[in-house]
Amino acid sequence: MIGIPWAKESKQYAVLRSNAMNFAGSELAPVADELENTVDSPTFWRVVEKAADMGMLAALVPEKLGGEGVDPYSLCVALEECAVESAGFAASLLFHNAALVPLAYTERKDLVEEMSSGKPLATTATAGTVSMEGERLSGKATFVFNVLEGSPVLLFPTSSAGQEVVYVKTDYPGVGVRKDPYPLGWRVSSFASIELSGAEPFFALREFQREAKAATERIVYLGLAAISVGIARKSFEKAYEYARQRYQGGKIIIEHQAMRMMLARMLCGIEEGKAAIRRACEVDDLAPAIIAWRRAGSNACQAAMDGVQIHGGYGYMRDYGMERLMRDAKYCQMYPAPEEEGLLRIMEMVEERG
Amino acid sequence: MIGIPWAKESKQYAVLRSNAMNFAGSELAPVADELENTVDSPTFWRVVEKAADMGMLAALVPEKLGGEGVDPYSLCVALEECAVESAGFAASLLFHNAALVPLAYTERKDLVEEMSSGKPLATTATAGTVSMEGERLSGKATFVFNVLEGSPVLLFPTSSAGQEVVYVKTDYPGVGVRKDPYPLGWRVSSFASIELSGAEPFFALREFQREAKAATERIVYLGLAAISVGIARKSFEKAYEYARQRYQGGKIIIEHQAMRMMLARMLCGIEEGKAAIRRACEVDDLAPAIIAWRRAGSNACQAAMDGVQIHGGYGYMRDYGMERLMRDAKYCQMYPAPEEEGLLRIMEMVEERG
Amino acid sequence: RNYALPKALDLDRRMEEEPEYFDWEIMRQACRYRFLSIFIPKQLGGSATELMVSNTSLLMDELCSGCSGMALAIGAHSLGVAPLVTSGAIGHWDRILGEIVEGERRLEPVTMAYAITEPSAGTDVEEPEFLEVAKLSLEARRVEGGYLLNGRKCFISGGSEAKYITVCAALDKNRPLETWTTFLVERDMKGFSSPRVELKMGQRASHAAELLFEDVFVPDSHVLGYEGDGMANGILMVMAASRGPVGAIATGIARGAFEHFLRWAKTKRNGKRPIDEDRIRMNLADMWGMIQENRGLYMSNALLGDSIFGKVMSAPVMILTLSLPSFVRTNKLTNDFLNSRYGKAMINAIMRYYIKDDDITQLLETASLAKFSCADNAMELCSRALNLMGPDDSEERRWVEKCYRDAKLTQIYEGTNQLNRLVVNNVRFEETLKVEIPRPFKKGVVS
Amino acid sequence: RNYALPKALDLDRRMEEEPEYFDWEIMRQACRYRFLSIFIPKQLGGSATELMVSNTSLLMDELCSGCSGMALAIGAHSLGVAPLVTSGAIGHWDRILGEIVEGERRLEPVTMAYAITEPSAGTDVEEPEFLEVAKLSLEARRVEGGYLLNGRKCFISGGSEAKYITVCAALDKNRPLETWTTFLVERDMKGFSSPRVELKMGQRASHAAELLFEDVFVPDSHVLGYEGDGMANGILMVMAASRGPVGAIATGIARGAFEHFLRWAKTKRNGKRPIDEDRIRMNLADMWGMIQENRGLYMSNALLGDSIFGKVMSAPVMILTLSLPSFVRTNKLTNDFLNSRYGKAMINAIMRYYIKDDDITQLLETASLAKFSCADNAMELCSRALNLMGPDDSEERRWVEKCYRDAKLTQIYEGTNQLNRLVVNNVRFEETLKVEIPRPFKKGVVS
Repeated sequence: MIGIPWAKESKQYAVLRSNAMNFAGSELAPVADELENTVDSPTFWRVVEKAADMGMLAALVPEKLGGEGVDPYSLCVALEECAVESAGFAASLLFHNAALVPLAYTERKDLVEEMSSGKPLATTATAGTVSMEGERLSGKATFVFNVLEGSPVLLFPTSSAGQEVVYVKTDYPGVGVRKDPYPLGWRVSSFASIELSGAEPFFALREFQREAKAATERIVYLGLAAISVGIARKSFEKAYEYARQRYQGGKIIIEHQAMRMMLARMLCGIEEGKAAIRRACEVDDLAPAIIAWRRAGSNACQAAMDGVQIHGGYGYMRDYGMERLMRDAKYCQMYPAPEEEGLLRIMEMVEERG
Repeated sequence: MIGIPWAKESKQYAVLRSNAMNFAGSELAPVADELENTVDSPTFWRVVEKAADMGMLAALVPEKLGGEGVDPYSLCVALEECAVESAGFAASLLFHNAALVPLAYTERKDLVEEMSSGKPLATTATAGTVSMEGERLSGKATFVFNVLEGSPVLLFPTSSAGQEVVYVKTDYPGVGVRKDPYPLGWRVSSFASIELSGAEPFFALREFQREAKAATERIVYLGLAAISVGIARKSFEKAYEYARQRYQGGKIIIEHQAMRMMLARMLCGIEEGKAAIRRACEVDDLAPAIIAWRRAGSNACQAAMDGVQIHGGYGYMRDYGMERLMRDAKYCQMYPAPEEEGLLRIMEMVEERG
Repeated sequence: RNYALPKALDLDRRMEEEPEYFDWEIMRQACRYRFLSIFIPKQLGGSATELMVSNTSLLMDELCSGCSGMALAIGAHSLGVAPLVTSGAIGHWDRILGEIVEGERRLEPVTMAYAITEPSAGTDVEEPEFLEVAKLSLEARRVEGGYLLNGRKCFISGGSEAKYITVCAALDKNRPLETWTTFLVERDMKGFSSPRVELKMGQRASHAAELLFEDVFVPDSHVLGYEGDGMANGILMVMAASRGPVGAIATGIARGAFEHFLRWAKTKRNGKRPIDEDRIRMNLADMWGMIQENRGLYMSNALLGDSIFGKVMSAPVMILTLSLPSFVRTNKLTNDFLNSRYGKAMINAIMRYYIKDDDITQLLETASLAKFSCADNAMELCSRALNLMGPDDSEERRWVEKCYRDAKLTQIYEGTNQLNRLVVNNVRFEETLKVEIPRPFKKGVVS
Repeated sequence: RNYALPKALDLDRRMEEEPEYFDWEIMRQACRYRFLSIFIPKQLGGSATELMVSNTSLLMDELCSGCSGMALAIGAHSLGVAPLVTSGAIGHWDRILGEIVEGERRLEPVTMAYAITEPSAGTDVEEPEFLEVAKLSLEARRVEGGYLLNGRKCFISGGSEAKYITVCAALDKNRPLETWTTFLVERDMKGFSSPRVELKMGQRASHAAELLFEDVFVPDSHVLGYEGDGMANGILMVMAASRGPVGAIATGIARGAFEHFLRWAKTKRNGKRPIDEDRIRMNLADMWGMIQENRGLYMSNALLGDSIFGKVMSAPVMILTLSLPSFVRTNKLTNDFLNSRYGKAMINAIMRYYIKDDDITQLLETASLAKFSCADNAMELCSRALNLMGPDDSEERRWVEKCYRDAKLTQIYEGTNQLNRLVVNNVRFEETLKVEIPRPFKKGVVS
């Protein structure tokens, strides 16, 4: 791995990182382009199976419910490594794992087993507006990924009782799926919006709804931050490599200061993202997770954009793999909420605490 | 302390932080304005004495040489807390402590004792160009703080042998001091440039010069990052307080979204700085320290500038204490080297490591 | 500018030691160049031309590239003159504008200032919606034959030196927007004082003064425009003309910083010039781009302004009125007429004929846009220049440090940048803000 | 634009499935509006006016606010026409430009393209210093009566559709700068092909094509300008005229994104409109400011451009030459003369008389500045709009996503933004770069 020395990670994380890196390098890297251009392909499911073997489909679920019971930082490590090769695949994994978070507040081993069995993956729908009245859901969830026939979808509707945490399946009556095959980023995953008109959930959390939602959101923010770091790393690696072999102006372009400055800023951005994630994982609170997401997402966008710039015309063409990073990075920044709404939430949290 | 929950600090650091916070609140806060407007005053020396009592004048020096032997993160904690009340004073402490770093590579308990005795403080001169030929120094050191009669100055001249690490005193023959009473920031400290024409050092390191220089630089970068965080915190605190009592447009201004966005960005900036410092302290390398300095310094400048903006006209007037933060913050960003040179160094380090 | 450059740094430092010092020599120099009458019509001996706004903008740009503090001293005076001119208070022109022109001729500067900001109302007094709910300090109570002013204004540029001050005040603090009125206050009026000046971070050559009003009696004739039109026709009209020049001030500061930076970049140190490095070259190009952006913004605003104001100043009836011998206008009868409701109605009718509310509203939009964009670019440019110079021991760095301090004020005064953004939005995208020149015979709001 | 808006998103998607598809209907529409002859003098039936550069800029701005891909298809054609016009190769004008005009009239579009970039030389072929050390692919070897071209060009906008292509090539790869020459290549020349098009991230309606030259014979008459003046008089001259319009492209993309964003901001969702929030208002004002900055930059460049090129086009001798009946110029004798060194010398002399090197160099500076500044602003605007919309399921968001992809290309083509910054620096601050119109009878560099 090119770059500055990483801060030491404890052995547990170092092992995990090395495993995830191997998985990404051997399973994801060779098929990343193929995944990008076809959705729901046999290749995709073959990789998912391998991920399942590594415990990536129930990573955060407590062991007593049949999961791996790892901490959020471990998930971040795995997602970062996957995102280096395919941010879209990493996003798929993230939304799947996030969808299982509320189950930790239950005893439903059966649900865990069902949802983490592989095909279809579960997913988390946090954007949009959904409400629930008498066990009936209505409204619209936007930016939902992993949407296939019968995918379990975690939703956070509001009801007269307040916050709800429920699951539906995409093939239930009253669930309308509108797919969009051309999202800007994360093409690997199946992108859709979901219209709900009277659908009934197959499971609804009866207690700890607020906590479950906050925990899920925290994982989504942390995971996206980790994916952002992965994208930034890949952008740096590709740009660094290209800059050391491309000649312009009579020297390899890494010797042009404009290139050096961009590359150095990318490195700083990677480190900043990593530092913010590490810190956010240390405290069980949503605010630092939003802060890490914001910084890492912004840095990833910049890194990918600069990566394209360093590649010049080649960067702009699909066949050279750089432009995908720029598109994927943007979704890390746009999802799960506009940046400014994240900032407003942080202020609200601060004010609540006095 | 207003803000989002801090990531837990181990007990050792928490105690230190609380002590430093008390020191800053009771000793520095009441005299911060006075310090700003007079240099080398009795008040200044009274506060230095208290700092000495707390071990802040030989913080990093190994215990066997008579110092406190704390780690860099501890120094950062202390500097951050001091900087909340007076960034200039914190800078004085930093340059003094950094000046003692190379002594760890010696057995010179006597030098430690002499230099950490209080008046005058020692200082570190990293900017400018100084060379040494046959024990004679020539050149110019710029942006030197803590410069009074007889201050010991740490210099890093180049010689035919390579990197040197030497100390002179400001009242030595061949040492010309040009004071500037009106620097943009850090007014507390005595700002000067030093011209060297044949001056002889009173001590020169004979081995580990490279290591000593790198260690000193790392402390300077880390310390400045910590001071930046302190400035950002103070900016946030002042702005938050003001925004909750100032009415415009029929409501307290914190209810105007433009203010909320600025305040939230300040909070993010503080957290980013803290995260980057924490991470940089974990690995004994210059690159992460530069990265932390760059991020924290930039965030501090933005925070102070936004703090002034939130205060409106009041922010621009000296009597309301906000404009000082903006001026002090800028020196955290401009010193010890231009940002872009920092970036170029990072790239060099990456390339050296392949 | 030639005068300003060599002195600016020294004066900046001196102000730290003696915040109350004012360098009248600056104003005398300004007299020499006729900078004090740049808003005063030619016919009254002033130096205003049909390109008044453009000239002011270019002057500010140029002066600020030398020293924005000194430029502000000059600009704040013109800002004080502006309400007197835009309100069409011809009854006062001969006396006051004449005195300014005469003082300019004799190098004995007579200056004005414009007092808007109050201690607890900054943004509030710059925008109608906000003014409606403002908490004010100053109030003008109606009395026989005039008004009694009580309260404070603060941060008034040039307020400690001005002989005449155009002051905005509410007739009723509980109905600020409705009763907002512009008064002409003279320094020697009883009860008026300027007890305090601030030490500012930058632009120090001009004072920010506190003004104290203790039962200051202002006669009816000294109301500029109508009672209650102090916002829609007063402040907004002036701001439409003056925010563009603030953009020019910011541009001038940026250009000054840039020129020092460029000199630095071309100076050899240790055998090489910074400009020999590509990264410095790229930054130079970026900074130059910012300056060009700024110029485009404030100049297109200025040309629009001149096309609007030019129409009035070149209107036959205006030229005729101003071409009358001065004694006709200053004759008591005529003067009383001009200061009466009928006189005001006449001027008003002329203004309404030549200046369309929509035009002046569009001017306000472009001016506000130029103001915040130029200010932000200036701040960014100065900041970046300092980051590139780093811990360098050069006079250029000290200059840019001063520019950095100076530039910050342009984001704050004449309405914070946040307010100016709102103005642009409200005019252009929501059409909820409009400058209105009142109809003739607009009724008083209190009596 | 009316045509483009409803189709743009669909076409963008279709290109993903079929990268080789080209929608000729776009070009037929362009014919209807006479967009294909915007660089072609009136006398030849074209639609160029004395405000040629301004018109092109405004057209690009307007079209790009609809779809920059379609606009590029049209713009790339004009870029191909430009070297033919600026080199003053009158001998070819009647035939080729006439064919374009005729095609336009009949709605059977005939297009051109300009081929500069090579696989291992992008930035290198846009700047003299860089070209000097470039590693080239294409070489034009001197043979009896002409040249043999061998090698590749890549990323050529419109290169897969153009009937005529202006191609830059070195006569000697080891002396690229000295021997850099502009050739007129025709699609049906033997050995020429365009084997491949790329799937681009954006601006997809126009192809980026690879061009392959295998022993393509180009006769002497098809050298535009002189041997060896392909940089100083060729690319730099064209870039001086075309980079401003690239700024306009970026501005149009930004404006398109802005308009979609504004519509989004004014649309109610869950009972409230985003624009009701102050933060959205502030962002709107900021974005509007960026667009105004951009317009100022590209328009001031365009007006400068028109004042320069206008001089030539309105020169009496030029008007006279072009006013001759077409058969006089196409008569073989005249035509041979015009394509000979004497004919070229005559045109050259005229150009040198009317266009000063300093003017065109200044044009290059302002064009390069407009290019990078507008492109950066556009990218920033699109990025910010997306951040504000977030995970919103609206057609507007899809539009802005497209603009985001489209805008990135404006930072890359016509010289990367980095190169354009260097150009500004080199022209303005170091005076090391200059456009030069060669002296008449400039010698060939090989023969």
